[in-house]
Amino acid sequence: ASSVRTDGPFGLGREATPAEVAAWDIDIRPDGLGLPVGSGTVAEGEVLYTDNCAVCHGDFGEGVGRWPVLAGGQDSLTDERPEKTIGSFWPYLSTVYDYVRRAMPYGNARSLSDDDVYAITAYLLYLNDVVTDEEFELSDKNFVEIRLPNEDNFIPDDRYDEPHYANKAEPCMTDCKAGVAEVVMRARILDVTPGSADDDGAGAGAVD
Amino acid sequence: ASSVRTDGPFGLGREATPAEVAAWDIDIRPDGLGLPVGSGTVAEGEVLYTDNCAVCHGDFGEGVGRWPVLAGGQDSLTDERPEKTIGSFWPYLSTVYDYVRRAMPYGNARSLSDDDVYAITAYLLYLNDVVTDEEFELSDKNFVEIRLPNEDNFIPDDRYDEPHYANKAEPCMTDCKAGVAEVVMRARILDVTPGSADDDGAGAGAVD
Amino acid sequence: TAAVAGGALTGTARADGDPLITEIQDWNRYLGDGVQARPYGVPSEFEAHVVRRDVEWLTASTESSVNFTPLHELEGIITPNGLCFERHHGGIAEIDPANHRLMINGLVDKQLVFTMEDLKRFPRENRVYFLECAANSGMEWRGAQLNGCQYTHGMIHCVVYTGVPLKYLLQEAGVKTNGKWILPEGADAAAMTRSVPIEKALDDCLVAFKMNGEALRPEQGYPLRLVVPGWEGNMWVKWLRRIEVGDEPWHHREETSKYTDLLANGKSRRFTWVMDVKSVITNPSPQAPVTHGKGPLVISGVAWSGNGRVTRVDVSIDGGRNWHTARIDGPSLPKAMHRFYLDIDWDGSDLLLQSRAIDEMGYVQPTKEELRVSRGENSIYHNNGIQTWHVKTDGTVENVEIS
Amino acid sequence: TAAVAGGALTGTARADGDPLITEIQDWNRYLGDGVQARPYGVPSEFEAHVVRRDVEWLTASTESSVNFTPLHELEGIITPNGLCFERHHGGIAEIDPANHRLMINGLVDKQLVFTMEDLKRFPRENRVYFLECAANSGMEWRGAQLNGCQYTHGMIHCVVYTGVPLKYLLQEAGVKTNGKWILPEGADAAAMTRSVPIEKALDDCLVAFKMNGEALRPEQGYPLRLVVPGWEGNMWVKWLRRIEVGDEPWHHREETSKYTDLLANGKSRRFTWVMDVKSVITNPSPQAPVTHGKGPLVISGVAWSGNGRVTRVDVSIDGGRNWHTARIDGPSLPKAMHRFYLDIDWDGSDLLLQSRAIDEMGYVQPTKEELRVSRGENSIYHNNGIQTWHVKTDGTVENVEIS
Ligand code: HEC
Ligand code: HEC
Ligand SMILES: [Ca+2]
Ligand SMILES: [Ca+2]
Ligand SMILES: [Ca+2]
Ligand SMILES: [Ca+2]
Ligand SMILES: [Ca+2]
Ligand SMILES: [Ca+2]
Ligand SMILES: [Co+2]
Ligand SMILES: [Co+2]
Repeated sequence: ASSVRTDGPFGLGREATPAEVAAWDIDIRPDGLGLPVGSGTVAEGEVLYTDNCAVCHGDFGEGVGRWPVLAGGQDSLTDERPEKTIGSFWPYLSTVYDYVRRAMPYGNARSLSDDDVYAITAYLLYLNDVVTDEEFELSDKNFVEIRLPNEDNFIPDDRYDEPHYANKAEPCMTDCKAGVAEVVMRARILDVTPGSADDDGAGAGAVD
Repeated sequence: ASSVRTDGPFGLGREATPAEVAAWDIDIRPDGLGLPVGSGTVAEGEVLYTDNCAVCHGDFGEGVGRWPVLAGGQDSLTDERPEKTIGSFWPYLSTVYDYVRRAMPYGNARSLSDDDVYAITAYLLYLNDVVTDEEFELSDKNFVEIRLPNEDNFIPDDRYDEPHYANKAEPCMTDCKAGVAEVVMRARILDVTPGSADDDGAGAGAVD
Repeated sequence: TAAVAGGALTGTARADGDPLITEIQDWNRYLGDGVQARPYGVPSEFEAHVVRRDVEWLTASTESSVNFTPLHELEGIITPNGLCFERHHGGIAEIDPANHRLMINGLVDKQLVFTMEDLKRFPRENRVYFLECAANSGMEWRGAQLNGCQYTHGMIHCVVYTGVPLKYLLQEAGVKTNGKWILPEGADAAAMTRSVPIEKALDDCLVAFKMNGEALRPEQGYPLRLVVPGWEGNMWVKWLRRIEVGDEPWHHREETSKYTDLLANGKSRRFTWVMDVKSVITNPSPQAPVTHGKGPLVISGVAWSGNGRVTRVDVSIDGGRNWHTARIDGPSLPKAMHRFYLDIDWDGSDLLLQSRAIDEMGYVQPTKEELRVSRGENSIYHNNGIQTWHVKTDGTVENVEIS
Repeated sequence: TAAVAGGALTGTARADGDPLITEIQDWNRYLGDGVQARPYGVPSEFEAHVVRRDVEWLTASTESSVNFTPLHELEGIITPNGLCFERHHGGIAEIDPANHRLMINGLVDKQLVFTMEDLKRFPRENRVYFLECAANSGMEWRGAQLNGCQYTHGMIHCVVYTGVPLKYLLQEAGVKTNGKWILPEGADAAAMTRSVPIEKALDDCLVAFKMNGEALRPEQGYPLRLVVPGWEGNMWVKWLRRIEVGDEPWHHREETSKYTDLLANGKSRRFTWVMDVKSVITNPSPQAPVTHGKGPLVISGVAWSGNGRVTRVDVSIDGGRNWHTARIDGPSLPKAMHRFYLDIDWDGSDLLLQSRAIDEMGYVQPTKEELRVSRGENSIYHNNGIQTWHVKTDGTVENVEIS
């Protein structure tokens, strides 16, 4: 007879076939897990990049208009306007391969072959001065040997060591600050509502 | 200086003018409170009713199609299909005046004069055999003298005296009824979903 | 790389795999609509069947009519605004809030007029409440009639209201000592009125301007509605324009001709305000059959009581012979919907599903038979009897009554 | 009897009275639309300004962009589905649920594929959670920039989710002992991925198919999204098609190039998942000025914390010199929005409004200055600093920073 269930397992779903797992399991990790067999050179990558990527990201990865910048920005991370690129900021090369393969070219994702992605990744290393030889060939064999310059500058989340969090003090309720509060800065963009007077002024900063 | 509020009064809103209160204060009660000065006869009401009401409610208040029935149904309240009309069911005449004035004729509410409503109310009394004289005139003077037949049959809400509520017993959890449950009745309307096979069959009962 | 219809393969794989997985789908390759394609969003085109529905033969005109919430398509305790059932008596009043006024008159020290802006300056509250039409399930008094919980139980919704406690407005006007009743009135073509005792008005009633965070919907009384927690939906006057304070009730049309409960002996109960403890299984139900065969089956439903919280819901799968206490999931708030679940292993044989709610006052949802014995079959209103669904071996479900 | 525009008379009466009251209005006389005019309802035409809005110069294309929830128009703690902010990386994937699959692969005993129907057979839960983009308020790190809480704080929404606890699905596949991380992946053109530690996956994550009672909206991941309570919105993968179990994190693009917090010293924090305690006053605010002059004024706002419940919100009207504990109204649920109010009597002089939330872990919302001292101005993410609005004597409101 039918009975009331208490807990799993439920015997629901079906086993995935190897072909199915292979079709979707496209992710790559810094240790190389997930890398497909294949290879591509800087020179091959330059052709592919020029055809598929430069229209948005610029011939040298400098970014066209507001499209993302992919190269440059070295030593800018402490500047007032840091430029965070593969060369200046990204910790791992695997992220480049993984992301280009899953999401680029924007609007025609999954259209590149594995070898194409190796070649383009090699070219992005070249644009970022991580490799300098146009004959350099990137492959699943040498991939994990390549290190990006900023890898060591990532640290764990230590927000709760910040003084305002660490002491968990009861906050002040009265006469918390001497003197009357004065306005020292006003909104730069007065009205971003579409159609309003000054919504065309572009502000600073990106969404992420 | 601005201060935190604890409670009212708030000094919000403004006083209503006498003309404003008069414009909206159109409700009538069984004790006659709210009745406007005025009058109308059964004969006057017949003309007005025929012109403004009969198209939906029928020449004799019998209701056209699914539009509401306004007269008849006396002594039907214990029948399988009771007919609840002004004459058979409504407790107070004031409800007729109030409702017709505020909501009828359907689609052109508030179009009748106070005298019109007296006349139509008189005619509805006539259609329901509460008055029998075509010369009868209803007015704010004699209004509260008229009683409807079913007034005494309304009782206070005593739902919680019903046995299933009154004893608040812990309900049975196991073997609550002898024998296996058998289906004794199935939905009369199999599918009311618009467009489905048998949604055109009309069922019994009204929405309220 | 085109999308492949997956119907035939659902749940099973070919030797090489489901093409929906092994082939790259369009939505995985090409960009979809960007932000602002719909500044105010709408449901997916694949949800077009999830709508309010009416029953044409019930009423003479759509302007005084009702449609029903698709309970079998919903989850949790909040009804989306677009799916809250509608009940009008003169159609939907479309009112510019700038042109709306609320008057308080009658037995008060000072008769007042408020604009919408005035009202938004009073302290406000947010509360989750169900609103059930007293006629919900009314067509089932004489026996099983409509095949679907949308139709048998769909004159209910449950949303978060934001509004001003009515007591603040009454305090502002100053209720005289002989003020014992109020008469809220609508601005629509029906100028809806109901008598409400002053105790309720000063207790938990709200004058609400928002539902589920945004402005009331036009069909729910925009810009202002009275909220009368736990009581008949008809009393929650929409397009609220006036509140009169009086010493006696008004006995208006909606509390005499309608919303009175005719008993078998010809007497009628009046002022039957509270919506009693009630529940219904929403899935499976006639519009939501079991399509997956035997094995794990989620039985889901809703329960509510005008008396406060629902403290327990029991579910039976054998037509009330044996009961299992269901899991109440999510917030349990007074006079709000409650969601309950019973997870079962279905062996594929016939089920006779019932649910039975118990509220914090200790009232137990009665059977339909108990109600008929006490009230006869002409009550129209307040049918909170236990509903039975017959789940057949093929998974289809029917509205039945049982021995 | 035609409707009379009420603008000039609002709040005052002529000797004989406001014609909106003394003259019968169309909506009080003629029938409005009947039921089923809109089987799925929409807001009033008078609410057309209540929409999500974007900021065009922010992004190169609308398909990888964001728009913002109009917080200043909303109340309570639930965001209506049509107004939940959107953030896409490859546009909105439009997926027929019949064609959707969820795969679990990697370090599990059995790699599995589920249909939507399979998922709806697991026990399900309903939970209210806020979802905040880690970049919310990100444009304000260097100082006041955008005039409106829709833009400064509108990358947040809070809805009720219905879904299957992720732990049931992982149990079904059987996580191997070295399975320490999961990688949820979307089916959209961005094939979004994030690494989530297994502890969180087995704690309170849901695989959700409904929001606010109805199916997920397409722009929110219909038919399936991951719910990661209290953590960065980017991790709540939409159009969820796959979950891989692994022994190490993946360090994918959205957790390296993006969603890492660059400090003043050039180091970057990674895996900064929790959305910290935060609040903002939604009314008055630059898009919602005070139009009624001095006297009673409702100050309203929202507060939330990824660490659990908000236990207290303080409000200052003098730029943080003195604080008043606000009234938290409505349900207080962990990792959900909270609504707070301070009712004041405004004397018509300048106000410098601030709100400060405290969560159940005892964390106090920091000032912007405290954050800048600790992190510099390049963090982009996790700006939960105290917001200041300057209410001027004419009732207009500006986004400011103060001494
Ligand atoms: C039509 C415009 C367009 C084209 C063509 C294009 N991209 Fe992109 N690219 C984008 C956009 C937009 C983003 C950001 C997407 C997002 O944030 O969701 C992006 C992001 C990237 C990023 C990540 C940048 C960062 O800092 O995180 C890389 C790497 C990249 N693209 C490489 C490529 C490569 C390689 C190609 C060609 C094979 C390519 N793109 C073609 C528009 C384009
Ligand atoms: C176009 C159709 C139509 C016309 C014309 C019309 N009515 Fe009605 N009447 C209705 C409808 C529909 C209702 C029920 C409305 C509701 O339930 O909200 C109703 C209800 C009533 C009721 C209450 C019935 C009950 O049992 O509760 C009375 C009394 C009534 N009408 C009187 C009149 C009078 C008097 C007139 C003319 C002055 C009139 N009606 C004209 C359609 C009409
Ligand atoms: Ca993998
Ligand atoms: Ca090669
Ligand atoms: Ca402009
Ligand atoms: Ca009166
Ligand atoms: Ca006369
Ligand atoms: Ca049909
Ligand atoms: Co009743
Ligand atoms: Co972060």
